[in-house]
Amino acid sequence: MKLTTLLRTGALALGTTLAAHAAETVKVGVLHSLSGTMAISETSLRDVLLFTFDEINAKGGVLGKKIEPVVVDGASNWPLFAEKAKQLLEQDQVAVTFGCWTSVSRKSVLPVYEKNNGLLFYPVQYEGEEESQNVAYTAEAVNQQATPAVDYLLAQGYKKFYLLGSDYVYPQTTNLVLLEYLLSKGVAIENIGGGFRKDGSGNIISAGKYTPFGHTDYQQIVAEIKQFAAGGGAAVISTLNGDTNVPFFKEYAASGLSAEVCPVVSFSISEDEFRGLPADKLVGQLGCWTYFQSINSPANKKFVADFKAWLAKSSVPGVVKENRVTCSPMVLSYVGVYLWKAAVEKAGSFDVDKVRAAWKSGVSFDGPAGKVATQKNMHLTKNVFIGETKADGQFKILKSFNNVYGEPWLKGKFKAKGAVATNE
Amino acid sequence: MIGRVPAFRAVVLVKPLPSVLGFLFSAWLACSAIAAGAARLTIAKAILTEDDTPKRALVAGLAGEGDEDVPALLAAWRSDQLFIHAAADGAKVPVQLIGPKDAAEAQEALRVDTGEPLRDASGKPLRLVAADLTAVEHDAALRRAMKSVLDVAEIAARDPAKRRQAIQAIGFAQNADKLPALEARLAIEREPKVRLALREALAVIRLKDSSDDAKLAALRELRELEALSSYDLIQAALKNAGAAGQKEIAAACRATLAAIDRHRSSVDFFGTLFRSASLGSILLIVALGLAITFGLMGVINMAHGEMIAVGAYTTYLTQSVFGGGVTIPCFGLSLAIPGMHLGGWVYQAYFLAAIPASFLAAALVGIGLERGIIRFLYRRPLESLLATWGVSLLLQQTFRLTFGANNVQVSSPAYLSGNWTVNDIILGWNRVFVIGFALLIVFGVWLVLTRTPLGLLIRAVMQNRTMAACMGVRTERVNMLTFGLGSGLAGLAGAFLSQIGNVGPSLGQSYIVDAFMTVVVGGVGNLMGTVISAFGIGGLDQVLQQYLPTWAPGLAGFPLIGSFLQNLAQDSSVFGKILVLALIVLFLQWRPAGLFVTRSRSLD
Amino acid sequence: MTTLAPPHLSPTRRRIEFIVVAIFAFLALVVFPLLNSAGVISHFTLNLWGKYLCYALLAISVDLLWGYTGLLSLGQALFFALGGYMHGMYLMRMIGDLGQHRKPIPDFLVFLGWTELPDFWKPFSNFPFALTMAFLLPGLIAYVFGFLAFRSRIKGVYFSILTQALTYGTSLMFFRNNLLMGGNNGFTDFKFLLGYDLLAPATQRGLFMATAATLLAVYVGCRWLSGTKFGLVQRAIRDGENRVLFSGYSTPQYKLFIFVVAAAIAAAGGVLYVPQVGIINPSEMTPDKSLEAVVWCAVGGRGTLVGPILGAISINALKSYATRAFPDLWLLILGGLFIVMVLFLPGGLVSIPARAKAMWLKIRPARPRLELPTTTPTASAAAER
Amino acid sequence: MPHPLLSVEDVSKTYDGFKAISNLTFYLYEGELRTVIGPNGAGKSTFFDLITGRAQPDKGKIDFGSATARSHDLTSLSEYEINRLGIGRKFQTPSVYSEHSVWENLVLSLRGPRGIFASLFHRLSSTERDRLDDLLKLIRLDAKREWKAGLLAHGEKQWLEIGMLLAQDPKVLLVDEPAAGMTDEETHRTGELLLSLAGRHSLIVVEHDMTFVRQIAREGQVTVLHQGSVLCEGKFDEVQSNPKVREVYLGRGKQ
Repeated sequence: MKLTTLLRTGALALGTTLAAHAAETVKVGVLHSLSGTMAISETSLRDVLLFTFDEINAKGGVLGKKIEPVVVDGASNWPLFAEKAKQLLEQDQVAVTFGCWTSVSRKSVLPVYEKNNGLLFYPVQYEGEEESQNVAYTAEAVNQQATPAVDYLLAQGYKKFYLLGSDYVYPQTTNLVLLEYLLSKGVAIENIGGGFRKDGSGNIISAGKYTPFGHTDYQQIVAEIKQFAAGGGAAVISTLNGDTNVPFFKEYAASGLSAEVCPVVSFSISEDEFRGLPADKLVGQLGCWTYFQSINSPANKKFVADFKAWLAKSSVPGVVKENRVTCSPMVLSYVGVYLWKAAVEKAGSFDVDKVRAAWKSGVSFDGPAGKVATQKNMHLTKNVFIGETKADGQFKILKSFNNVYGEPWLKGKFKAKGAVATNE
Repeated sequence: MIGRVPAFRAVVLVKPLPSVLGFLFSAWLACSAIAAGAARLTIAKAILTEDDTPKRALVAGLAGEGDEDVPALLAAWRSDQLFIHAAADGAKVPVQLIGPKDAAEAQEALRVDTGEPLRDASGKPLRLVAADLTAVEHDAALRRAMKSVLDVAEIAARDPAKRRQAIQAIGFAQNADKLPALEARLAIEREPKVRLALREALAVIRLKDSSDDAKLAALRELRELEALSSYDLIQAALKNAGAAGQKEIAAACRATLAAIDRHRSSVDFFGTLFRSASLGSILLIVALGLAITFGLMGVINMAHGEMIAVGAYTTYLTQSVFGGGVTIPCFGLSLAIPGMHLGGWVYQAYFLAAIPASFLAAALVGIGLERGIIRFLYRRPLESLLATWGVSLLLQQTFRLTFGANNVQVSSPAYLSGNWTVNDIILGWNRVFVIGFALLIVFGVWLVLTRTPLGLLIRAVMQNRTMAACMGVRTERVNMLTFGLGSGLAGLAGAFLSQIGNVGPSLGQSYIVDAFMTVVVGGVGNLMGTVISAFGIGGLDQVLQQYLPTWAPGLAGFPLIGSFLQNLAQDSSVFGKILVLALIVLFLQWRPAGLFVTRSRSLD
Repeated sequence: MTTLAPPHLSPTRRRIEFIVVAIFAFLALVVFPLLNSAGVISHFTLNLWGKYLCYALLAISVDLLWGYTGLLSLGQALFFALGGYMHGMYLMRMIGDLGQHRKPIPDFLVFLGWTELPDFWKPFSNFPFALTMAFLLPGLIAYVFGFLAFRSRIKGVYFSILTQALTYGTSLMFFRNNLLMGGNNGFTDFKFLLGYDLLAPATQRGLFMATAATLLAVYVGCRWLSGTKFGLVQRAIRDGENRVLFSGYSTPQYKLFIFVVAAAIAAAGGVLYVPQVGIINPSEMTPDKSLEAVVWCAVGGRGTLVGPILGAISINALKSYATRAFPDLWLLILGGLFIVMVLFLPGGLVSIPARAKAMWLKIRPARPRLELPTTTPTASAAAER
Repeated sequence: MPHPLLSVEDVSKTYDGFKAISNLTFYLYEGELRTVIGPNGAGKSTFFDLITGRAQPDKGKIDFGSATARSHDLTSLSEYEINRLGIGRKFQTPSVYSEHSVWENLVLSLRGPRGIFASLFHRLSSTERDRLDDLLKLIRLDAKREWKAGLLAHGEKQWLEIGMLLAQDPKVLLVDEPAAGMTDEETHRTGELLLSLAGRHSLIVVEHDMTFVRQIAREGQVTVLHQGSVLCEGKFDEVQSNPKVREVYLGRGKQ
């Protein structure tokens, strides 16, 4: 048995020439982790992508061709992501790929897309500081999530901010941007918690408290926050990654902290992550995204209903049908497919260069969260919402900012106020 | 409502006393009573105000209103029971929906401004459907404004914890207007903790007093109270005093801050002790099962973590069965598990049922694993490592396909939420519970191993399988039961971890290395060693986490790798862990077979 | 404890192995690259096989310890990754100012607010230095750790778990951004190697050939080693360390030597791996990766030199295939496969011919068999224990 | 009185509260064949463990060295260092490399440099080959030189281990129950071999089989261990007639 599989894989890997694929379909890659640690978040994106393809195919496809998805598992393994990307581009010759969640997976496939001149649609909030011509960033840039949230908190009268995150590049970069931003808004440096690290010449090179992935013990950090928040007027800005939020919030609640004493605004908890969190402990905590399932618009209601109907009849193995929700990365995947379709149709071709040119010339789509429009820098202009969590796992929208321009290059943009800020 | 009754009782109590304070307080109450009717109007006006700031001002102005409608209405507002009704003439009328819903989902509507039922043109009371109306908005800042209003009422709340919170909130606001109310309360308050809070709040408010003497007295008071929460405010006072050149006050501020710092370091110290015990007990419960399967049986069970996950998922299922039921994806089959729809304390008791259930479930899976795979590998321990790793991969993906890739929600029952705060040291109930239970389980296991016939058989078989078999012991059965016991203990660990962390497919992975380290350090085959090593490692980790950042500059002086160490020490949560691992390697230099060595004279 | 390896090969098996290895060496060093430049084998496939061969190096390093010396190291991926990291540092420097930030220092340092290169990065612009470090650092860590572990006679399961802790601890360290080694993202977006465009097919072909040549050299080296008296001592340590000790051999030194050699072999794999897959990050040194390498070795057949190579290639080929064909179920397939292999084929893939022969002899009408204990299928020895 | 080759003075060793060896004093002289007997648990194996460095004594000293050579304190040396000084040990249960051939077992044991590089580049010289051939004949495994040692019969393994011990050419041989599992004929031959070694080598033989002991202790001294210390020492006949010995050892043997 083993030998035959080996021979088969060997033969496959050795690369018999590819059969020319049928003319009526266009191959589209789906590159997400369906196993390993990131499967927790990424499987939902695979589901919504398949739904979107079905929706488009039902209406006649793209340029008259049906979308043929090629789903591969990156298995939360970054070299494997690169290998799968190569496979999609060089063997399957997909027209476009929708995929990746973590920054590292994007970084890992980026050279492959640049070398093969492929096109990757990336849907998850990220740290910015990147602008590849081969990536369409439908994701939230830092100024479409973190800075609006801070604006909101400042307007609500919060004076002290504790920065907490998982130790990877998105939180690190976001917190550095936020540090500059807070200082530029007149917040005193002693009112920013979590600690700083400085280089030899005294420049701050890292701000905030970081814990590794899969960290389970938040006792010490919560005790520190408790002391930080003892004087009132404090908020936590959390870029903790999905999995570690559970022990953090359980500890947070157990120590007697609550949203009213010291709210936590999290950038990595969407409705989908919420399903695994103790909702009763999170009521009133804040979130900031470019989409919430609770958006009260006909377009959104239709989207949610259609997706649920698709789930109910789906026969794709591994698709979970129960207790499903929609969230921002899912919707950004969804609008990504439609924006690609729009760009392809505008270009009249699947050719990456032409599609990119069409994207840059500006296409838009009325999605569940309102209109999204492409920008020259491969990012999107979209609406930003701030919400607070409810016991049913949904967000109540508190404030929205319309048509926020996606700006990837933020570091060094905000200058601290000259005057020393004081406690008022 | 709740707030008012004791407040009046307080007045009654105070009245006979010829105290100026009592008089002041009742006068203050009387004053606010005059304004009573106006409260509803103010709230209605606030609701209809568009702009955030004046809206907040209106709400904040309600503070001190004696009107009993205020807390009720604000509570309704916060819980989304207030709506805006657009009358036929286009006017917006804020209403409160109350009473049971009828068949059409409609409820009785009361006007916020008058408290009268809402009537249509013909004067007939209107019934409205919540879903058709716009709920009145509120944001966090507004809610805080409401809270400060309610706080004044709540300083007389029945629940001491609520009283305390309310008093603290008033203190932070540093509003001198609230002094009389607090002083009156202090005169009658019996609860020591609330008294402390009152004294602190009074002192904090008096920091803003214009008189230097009052300020100094307040600082003395705060110094005596060692009030952590006033730290920022004292710092602010210090700054002001410095700016105004008030040297005496500045010195007093500094002395107070120093006292608080000292208190803080003692809180940190005792907090670290508690956290050590808590982490230690978690290591203990995750390692205890392994101490049996690995320590006693010699099976390198890499699927131990997944046994923990089985326990945690069982807890999840038990919770669902006690509650509203759940539908799980289960390989795409959509398996519906009915719920018993229990409520109240019966529902809360789910966790007590989950404890034996998770033990049993994991024990059964363990027995299956032993029968199916491990029994063929007793003579090849290192290969049991590979096979069980395969099992671990298999189980993880099975969890994913059975329960979905997402984490599942396990909520803590009421008796495991919350904390005791003793002298500013937080003792989470879930943590205390885990510590207690870990010790209980160890005791139980010890009893099983030393005081039962099964225990005797287990020890006999583990010491010499062949010999025991010759003596007529059914070693197959004993192996099976021992492995079941070890796995069951892992399941118990899962039930407890569900109260502290994630419940998801890769739950077990976060604990497996720690579990093995704990057993190895303790000495394979020795339960007592596991207990000591669990608390030792837990303590070391927490101490390093707490104190490394302070030691970081000192580390820089280390030859050659100083700057590297200093860099590491700044991420104390990681470095603590790394250092613990390094210390373990060094520890095994000293005791290669762990803390407790089970000696044997046989040649390998 | 671990006894399945044939300590030495009979002349016929030796000849068969030689022929097989020679054929594969010819294929990998001559035929594949030629077919690739002729366009018959795609760049993707060649690149994929290059990766498999790097893994084969890792598997050999595991086998050298486990199959030959009885030391089950669960930390070999650490040395693999460290080799990769050191080479990666050089490759990062070669990006020059072509990164996203167009700055002369690596992008992630710009993220972290650095304006100039930290001191310890500076020498890595020099390829020979980086290459030396790629072997020196893993070797040094192996030496220090091995010295401590073997001196205090940590062995068996203890050794396995400690090596696991070592790699776990180091991975935690590398996950930290403030280590200035790229944190979770690691190193990526390489552009040049020794002035050649890394993404050019010819460079990749060259790397593939270099990998194949290294693997061949390591194979030949290990084959030679196992034939020397050192090889005899090594296997004697596996089968009865005490006897070796009482025969006057300093087993700690022997183990230390082989541990360092194995670390260097793993590091060589890492050095070649990084430019071919284009990324190195700390997840390459998590305990799971080491376990995987052990599984390749077990599946192929430990205690042989062909086994680990075969195991690494076949498992990874299966993984490449299954992650595409059964994205949801491949873990179940793989996990199940490990269990079945351990239970029913403890000798691994390489033991299949011997098993088949034994089976064939059973089925065939009985014929007087020659008493040839040296060629007796090793299974009999296993059954004895 | 000649200088003892091996002197064990006032040595004690405790395992988990159990006194395996207590205040043991023992001397071995050059060329001597000493037989050690004692009931189970008398501390015979621990005695060997202490000499060979497998265990360290709690107190006392163990010195090795003749009148001419430098004396070594064995308690601070490890097993392989002690072996290199010329103390070889044969274990109670035959301890051979079962996956190696008989020939390889002997090659590994052959006296010579033990360093890593020495063994990497070691080639058998013709004198070494001849010596191995002689040894194979002596232990009667010439025909089975290519056999895997694990496939040998129990007695053959004992012989092989003795051969391995001889290949090391040690000054002192510690032999633990060499006759166990051998036929009478083999036992006798073993006895003859050990006797022939005395003179050139010094030997300590631990044995249970009284016939065998009688055979090899014809001339040498017999030491009786009991509860970790020397009960008595003397010629076989003296020992045998010692009432204390009869009580603790032979007396029990009669039951």
